[in-house]
Amino acid sequence: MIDFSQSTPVILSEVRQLTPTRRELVLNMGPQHPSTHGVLRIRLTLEGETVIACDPVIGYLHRGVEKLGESHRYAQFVPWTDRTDYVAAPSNNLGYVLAVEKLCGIQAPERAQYWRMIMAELTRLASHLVWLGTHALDIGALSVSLYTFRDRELILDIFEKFCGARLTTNMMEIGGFSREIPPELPEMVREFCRYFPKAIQQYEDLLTENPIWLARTKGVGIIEPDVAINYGLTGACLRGSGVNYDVRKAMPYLLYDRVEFDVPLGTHGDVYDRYLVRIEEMRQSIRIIEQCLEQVPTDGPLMAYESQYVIPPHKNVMTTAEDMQRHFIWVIKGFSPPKGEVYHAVEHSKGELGYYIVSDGSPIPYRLRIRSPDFVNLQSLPYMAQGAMLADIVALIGTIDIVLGSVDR
Amino acid sequence: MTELSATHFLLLSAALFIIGMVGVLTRRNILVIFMCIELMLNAVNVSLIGFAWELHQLTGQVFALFVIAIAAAEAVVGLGIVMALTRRADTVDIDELRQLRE
Amino acid sequence: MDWQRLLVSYFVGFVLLNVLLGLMAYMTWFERRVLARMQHRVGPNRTGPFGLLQPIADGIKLLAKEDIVPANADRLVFLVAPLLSFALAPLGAAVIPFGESLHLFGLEIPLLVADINVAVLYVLALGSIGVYGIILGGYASGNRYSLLGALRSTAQVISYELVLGLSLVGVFILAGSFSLQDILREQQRVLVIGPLTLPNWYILSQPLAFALFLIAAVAETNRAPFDLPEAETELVAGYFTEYSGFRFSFYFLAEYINMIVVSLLAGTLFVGGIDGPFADGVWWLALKALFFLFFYVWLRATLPRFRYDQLMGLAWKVLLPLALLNIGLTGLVRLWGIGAL
Amino acid sequence: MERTVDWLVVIPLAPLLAAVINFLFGKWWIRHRAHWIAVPAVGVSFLTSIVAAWTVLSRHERLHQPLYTWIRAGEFHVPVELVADQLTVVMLLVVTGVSFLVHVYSIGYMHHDPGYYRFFAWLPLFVFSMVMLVLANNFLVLFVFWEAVGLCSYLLIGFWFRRRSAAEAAKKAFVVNRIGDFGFALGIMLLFTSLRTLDYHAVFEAIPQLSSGTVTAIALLLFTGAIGKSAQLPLFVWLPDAMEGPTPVSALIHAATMVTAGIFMVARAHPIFLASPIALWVVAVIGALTAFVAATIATTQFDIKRVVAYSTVSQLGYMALALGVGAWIPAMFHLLTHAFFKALLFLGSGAVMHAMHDELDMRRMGGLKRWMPLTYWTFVIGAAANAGIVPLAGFWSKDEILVGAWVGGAPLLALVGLVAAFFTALYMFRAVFLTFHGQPRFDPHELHPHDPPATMAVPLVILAIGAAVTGFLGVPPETGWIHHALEPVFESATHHKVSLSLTLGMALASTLVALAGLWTAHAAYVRGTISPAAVAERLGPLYRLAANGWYFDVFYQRSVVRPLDAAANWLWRTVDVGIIDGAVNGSARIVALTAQMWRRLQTGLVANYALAIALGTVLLVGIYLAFGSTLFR
Amino acid sequence: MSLQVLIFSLLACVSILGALGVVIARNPVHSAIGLVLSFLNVAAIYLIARAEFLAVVQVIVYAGAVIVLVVFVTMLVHPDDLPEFHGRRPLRIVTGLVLGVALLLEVAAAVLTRSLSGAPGPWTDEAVAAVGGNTQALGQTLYSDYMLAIQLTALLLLAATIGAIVLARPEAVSERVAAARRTLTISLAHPRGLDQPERPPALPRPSDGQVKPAGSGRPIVLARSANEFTEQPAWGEWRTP
Repeated sequence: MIDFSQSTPVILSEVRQLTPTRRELVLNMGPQHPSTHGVLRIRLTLEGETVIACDPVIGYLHRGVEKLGESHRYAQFVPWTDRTDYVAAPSNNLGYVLAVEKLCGIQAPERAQYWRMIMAELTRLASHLVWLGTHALDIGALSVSLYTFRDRELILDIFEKFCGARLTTNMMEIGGFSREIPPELPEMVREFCRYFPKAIQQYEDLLTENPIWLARTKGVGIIEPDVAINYGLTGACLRGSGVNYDVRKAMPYLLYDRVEFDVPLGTHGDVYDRYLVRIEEMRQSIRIIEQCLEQVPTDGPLMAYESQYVIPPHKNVMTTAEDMQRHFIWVIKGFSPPKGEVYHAVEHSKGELGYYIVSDGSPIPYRLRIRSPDFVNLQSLPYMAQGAMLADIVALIGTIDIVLGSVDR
Repeated sequence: MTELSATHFLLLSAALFIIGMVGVLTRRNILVIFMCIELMLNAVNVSLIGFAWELHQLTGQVFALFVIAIAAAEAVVGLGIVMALTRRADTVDIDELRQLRE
Repeated sequence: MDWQRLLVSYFVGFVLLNVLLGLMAYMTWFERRVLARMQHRVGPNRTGPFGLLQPIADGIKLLAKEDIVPANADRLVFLVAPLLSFALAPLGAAVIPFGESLHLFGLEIPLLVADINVAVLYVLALGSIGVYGIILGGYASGNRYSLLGALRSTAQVISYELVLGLSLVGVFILAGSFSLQDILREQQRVLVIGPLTLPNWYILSQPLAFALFLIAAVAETNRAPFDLPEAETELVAGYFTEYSGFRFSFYFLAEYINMIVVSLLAGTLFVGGIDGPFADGVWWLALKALFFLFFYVWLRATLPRFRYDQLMGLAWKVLLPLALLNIGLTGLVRLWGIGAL
Repeated sequence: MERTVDWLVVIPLAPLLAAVINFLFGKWWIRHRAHWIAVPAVGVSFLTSIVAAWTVLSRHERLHQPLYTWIRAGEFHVPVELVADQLTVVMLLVVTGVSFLVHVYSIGYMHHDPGYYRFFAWLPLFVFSMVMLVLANNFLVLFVFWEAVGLCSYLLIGFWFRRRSAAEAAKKAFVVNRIGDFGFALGIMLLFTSLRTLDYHAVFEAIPQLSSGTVTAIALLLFTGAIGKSAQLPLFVWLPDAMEGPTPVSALIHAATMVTAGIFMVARAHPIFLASPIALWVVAVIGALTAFVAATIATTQFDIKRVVAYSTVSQLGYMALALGVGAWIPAMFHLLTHAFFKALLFLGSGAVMHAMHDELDMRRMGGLKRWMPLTYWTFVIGAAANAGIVPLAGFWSKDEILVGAWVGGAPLLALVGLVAAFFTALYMFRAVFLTFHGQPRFDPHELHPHDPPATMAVPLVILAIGAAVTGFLGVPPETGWIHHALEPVFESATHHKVSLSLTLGMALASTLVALAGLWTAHAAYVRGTISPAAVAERLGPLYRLAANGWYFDVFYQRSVVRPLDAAANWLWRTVDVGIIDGAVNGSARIVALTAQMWRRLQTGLVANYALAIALGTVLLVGIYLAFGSTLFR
Repeated sequence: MSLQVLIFSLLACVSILGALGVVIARNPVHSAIGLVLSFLNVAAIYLIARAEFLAVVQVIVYAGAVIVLVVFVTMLVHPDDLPEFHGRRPLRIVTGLVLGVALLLEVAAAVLTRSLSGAPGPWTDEAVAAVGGNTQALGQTLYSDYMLAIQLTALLLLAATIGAIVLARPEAVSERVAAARRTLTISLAHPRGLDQPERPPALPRPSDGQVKPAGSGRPIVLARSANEFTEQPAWGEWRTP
């Protein structure tokens, strides 16, 4: 039933008058609530301390990204992608770019692919650090967030060194990287990979064996594997319940099949398991980055210039007429990929981020759909919230690790 | 009226007791009636202490202690009943709780 | 003659109050600095050297803030409630002996405001009255959520008050009196076990009681793992949400004064207050209290927050039985004459 | 002289056990095998009776067996003892003998009856009660088993209790018996109040002490019991209705045994009757009248069993007549012979009924001789014996009675007896001719009458032989075997010398009367020379009188039953409902009214109660201050 | 007028005012505050009567626990419409007052003209001080003459707590939650376990190589490739909660 008395008409679970004497307490959490990772509003129906019904209300950060996608040329949309999940921007870019390349049939050169993998794994670390910090802060451990944000700064420095921006990186381009890799970057990343395991150990010391942390997370928000699958959860939420699905392993893209890494699976599907899974994922990402650093060819093309959909190399534009003309058309009209539709999924830090693009041959995509993992994972919140305590809601929001940008798009 | 004697205590006790009684008789909110009963019990304590003071005996104080203990027990159970009652009848007005009559 | 003694004790009381307020102010500074150090950051250092003027700055800011009284609030009760908890907090320090009596210009000034024979019970009584500050504050602010927040925190304070009281019974049994003066005198006796000569501090003979007292004290003052009501991240509103400006700070300052008083009390009751290895004196008490205050901040930095039902469960299912067990044991020990302890 | 034995108890015990076993285990286990228990039991009882008879008659001694003391209240002592003297033994033989035969007969007759086990429970029970009645040595024990026998007759008459008429008949029999027993009980009580003891021997010796008025009263009261039980004149109405019960029951109870109990009781208590000539006279008159009335009714009946029933009443009348005139031994002799041929007649009619599929109305029978030769011959012998045709038993015993009457000072009654004898012969042979002779008045194809099976036929034959032979027990009229046997019992009675010529004369007269009866019956129903209808027409009111049982039933109905009914109704409606219920409900209503008033005081508001308490305290304190304390003084 | 009587009458007046406040206040919370005020003053009066232990106990038990409970219940029972009407029962109010005044006069009369009838007891001030204070004296008497009474009161309190718990226990929330679980909420996804297949059968323990003990006895399973644990999730019976 739709409750029109509220300022914004909200579809409600039927609010029941329990017994004549006991009215349910309906609590509005958000949208500006400090622990709701952006602008998520939750309408909680409480029975004393226990949550009876939990209705997340989203849409406060909806900017109509997909609609915009249908009115921008393919290359112009890239900056939008890193504003959906503003905590892990490069992965978003990567997802979109790979989808377009698949549409156009382009293959980025090997060196670019390696660097894309490194950047993707670094964004996973950055995103997990944000997750760990806020998650611990919500449950009350103040200091952990300080440590995690300190370490995240290092990653952001790398990003800044690589593409000039810390948060909205916009680093991936269709066909590879147009700019050269800064020479001191590999050393910075290698140095980071040496430091980071010690930092992870610091977090584990603070939380993993902490009795209060265990009390607040163990047995809270249990999702059975079949329920997780039915909810369509992906990423750490799914793997927390023991279901083995990682896009990098299931549908390997870039060069993930050349690197050796494990996919951690939880055994109980509660908040604590997802915490352990994500911590283990961070360690695995470090392993991936180190292997990539070893395997990446130190020199070689970064951009698939040979393809007609790719922007011509900068130095040729000024010198050769043909490139300059192609560059002009590419910039003004944009390239028009072949007719058809494509769906490409990427293992984003929150889960499976998928781009579905329908092209009608024109430079502007006919339809652009972003399958954002946060939006899907959020759906499991009401299920987990059933019978949970009020204080658990905060832990549950933390454990599904949502960023409202990618939820609302 | 110069030296502090049990009479002062007894007068105070009487005053408090009467106020409590009037409260119980006139008020309609169960909880206020409940408080007035506590007031009456307290008045009794005052008189006990008064006598203990005047007769230099501790028995008054000992009894006062027991009265407090029992008043606490009574309060706990009384409030339990009030909770159970209002959960069913959804009213605090003593006059509406007349089911026992039928 | 008693007029004069009354005046002296009044004077000592006045001095003690001011010292307490000063300590309270700098407690805020102390906490923020220590917390920052623990969180890998610096903490307030802009206002004066090492940020020492920060508390004063905060005070002025709060004074300047607009003091809003919500529409459907119960005006009188709304205004009085924070005053109540702020006023009751320092009274606890009145019974704590700060040292032997001074002989200044012919007057014998006891460094103790009032040595009443039911001292510790008096402190407990203050604690139980302090609850009204919270519950009336929650009720008076009119909105239902702060009322529920008030109910939850009162329930927590009452349960831990019980544990606090019972944990101290062990000490009373050994000391044989409620008055802090006697308890202090008992602790100053030197304990000789074989080769060791230990101070007869109750922390040694009553370790369990000490642990219970500490946990209960932390919970009683709504600090660290037990600071559920203030957890603004969780609840939509604690009991003080509608308060703003200086009235809001009353609650916080009351909390800090409570923390200081409890630390002093812990110091006196368990670690021999002013009694120290070389020369007894108030500085020993200050040192011990400082350690407890540091312990408070340390807890706040590391431990996440208890959930409400775990918090209550801990009080009633774990601490209370332990306290009763401790009372039983100490009783038996005292009964069978190993009174030497 | 007296001899104490311990086997005498077997006679009553065997049938009792049979009854109990059949009753308790009949429904589920024994069911259709009940006769295997009942018949042997009665057989044992019969054999023991024979032994007892042999010992008593041969050694002329009384057998005596004390069982236990029933009542011992102060000097009133009622021991339950079994005493067998000559009279008892004769009765025992009759009872157990006929019972045994009826039991055997019942095997066949009751073969498909669902209540088979129940029948074979009640029948032995009846035998037990009858035997105990006969063996009793105390008026109270006699009375108890007198009632037991009444009960058994009620149970057996109403055996098919689902049929309304059977239930009504049983109830009627029991009520009428009770009326008789009422008198009987009064008699015993009067006896007790006057003599303080109820033991036969003691009573008989103490009779001379009583005033003649008391004795007469006792005798008459005792006789009323006999009237009720032996269906004498005013209280005979129940016997014809008792035909509703199964035929073997009628045969055993309503022919041979129970109805004779009254006669036996009078015979047993003869010293009392001898002490009051008036009582004897009354007995005689009633006996004669009953004989005559019953005979006339019998001639107008069309139901074969009712004919035999009325004939029983008539024969009982004869016995009473004999007792009345002091012919004690002939009365017993007639009882003995009657038992045989009356049982035979009943069983015969039972066989006929069985064959005709329960058809009783003689107008729908006829010509059964062709199909049922055995039954026919046995029935004829029975009829002849009853009518008093010469060689058969009936002639000897009835003749002696008439002689006794003549000699005993009541020649008129003898004449009445003769007339009754004529009617007896008439209705007996009317029954014979209607059922067995003439053309069958039913559809032979539909019904196939045939002789009854062996179990029913054998008893018929034995009884037939009995009917024929028992007469010779008393052949030299005054000095027969039976007379010597019973002599010691009645030696206190006066004996009239009987001249030979009187005996022969009476014998000739009775035979002539019997033959006349036979001839008229033959004329009316075989030769058709006299048309019964015409006779009925001409006799008119007389015929209708006889047909309706001299309107006794109607009289009772109108004079006793209806007024009682009305009285009961009145009592129920006005007294019970009006007064008693009225009082009870009335008081309840008063209480309700007052309660309604007080209820308004109970408002349910807690506050009101608090105010009441407060008021109470104020008053109490005030009173204390005013009176208790020194304040105002 | 000695100092004591002065202070006593001051405190008495305040407590009487408090008591009046309880009766007159429209809002039960205000009457509760009045009651606290009255009790605190009575506690002070006990101090004057040198019954320190009683005073503190009065504050802790009465003011600190009982009235807090009453306020608690007022909040829980009827938080919305607390201010209470004064009732339409003028008759009842008048009779109440009249009876009150009458009883007051009677008692006052009795009190004023009373004659002392009790024998002065042993516990003079010096005796109390000798023992070490009111608490110690009280302790001695309590645990000597009134031992039985103490145990009975203990039993009574136990019974009262159990009774209160049973009375005030709200309906079991668990069923309500289970019922709520069955109702559909906004999430259009899984219809809340209605047709949820029961838990898949137990998984055989994965080879130890893959199990990595992660935290507080809780293992993490490391899947090397995508086709491990496909039919069965790593959700095995051997998991320890």
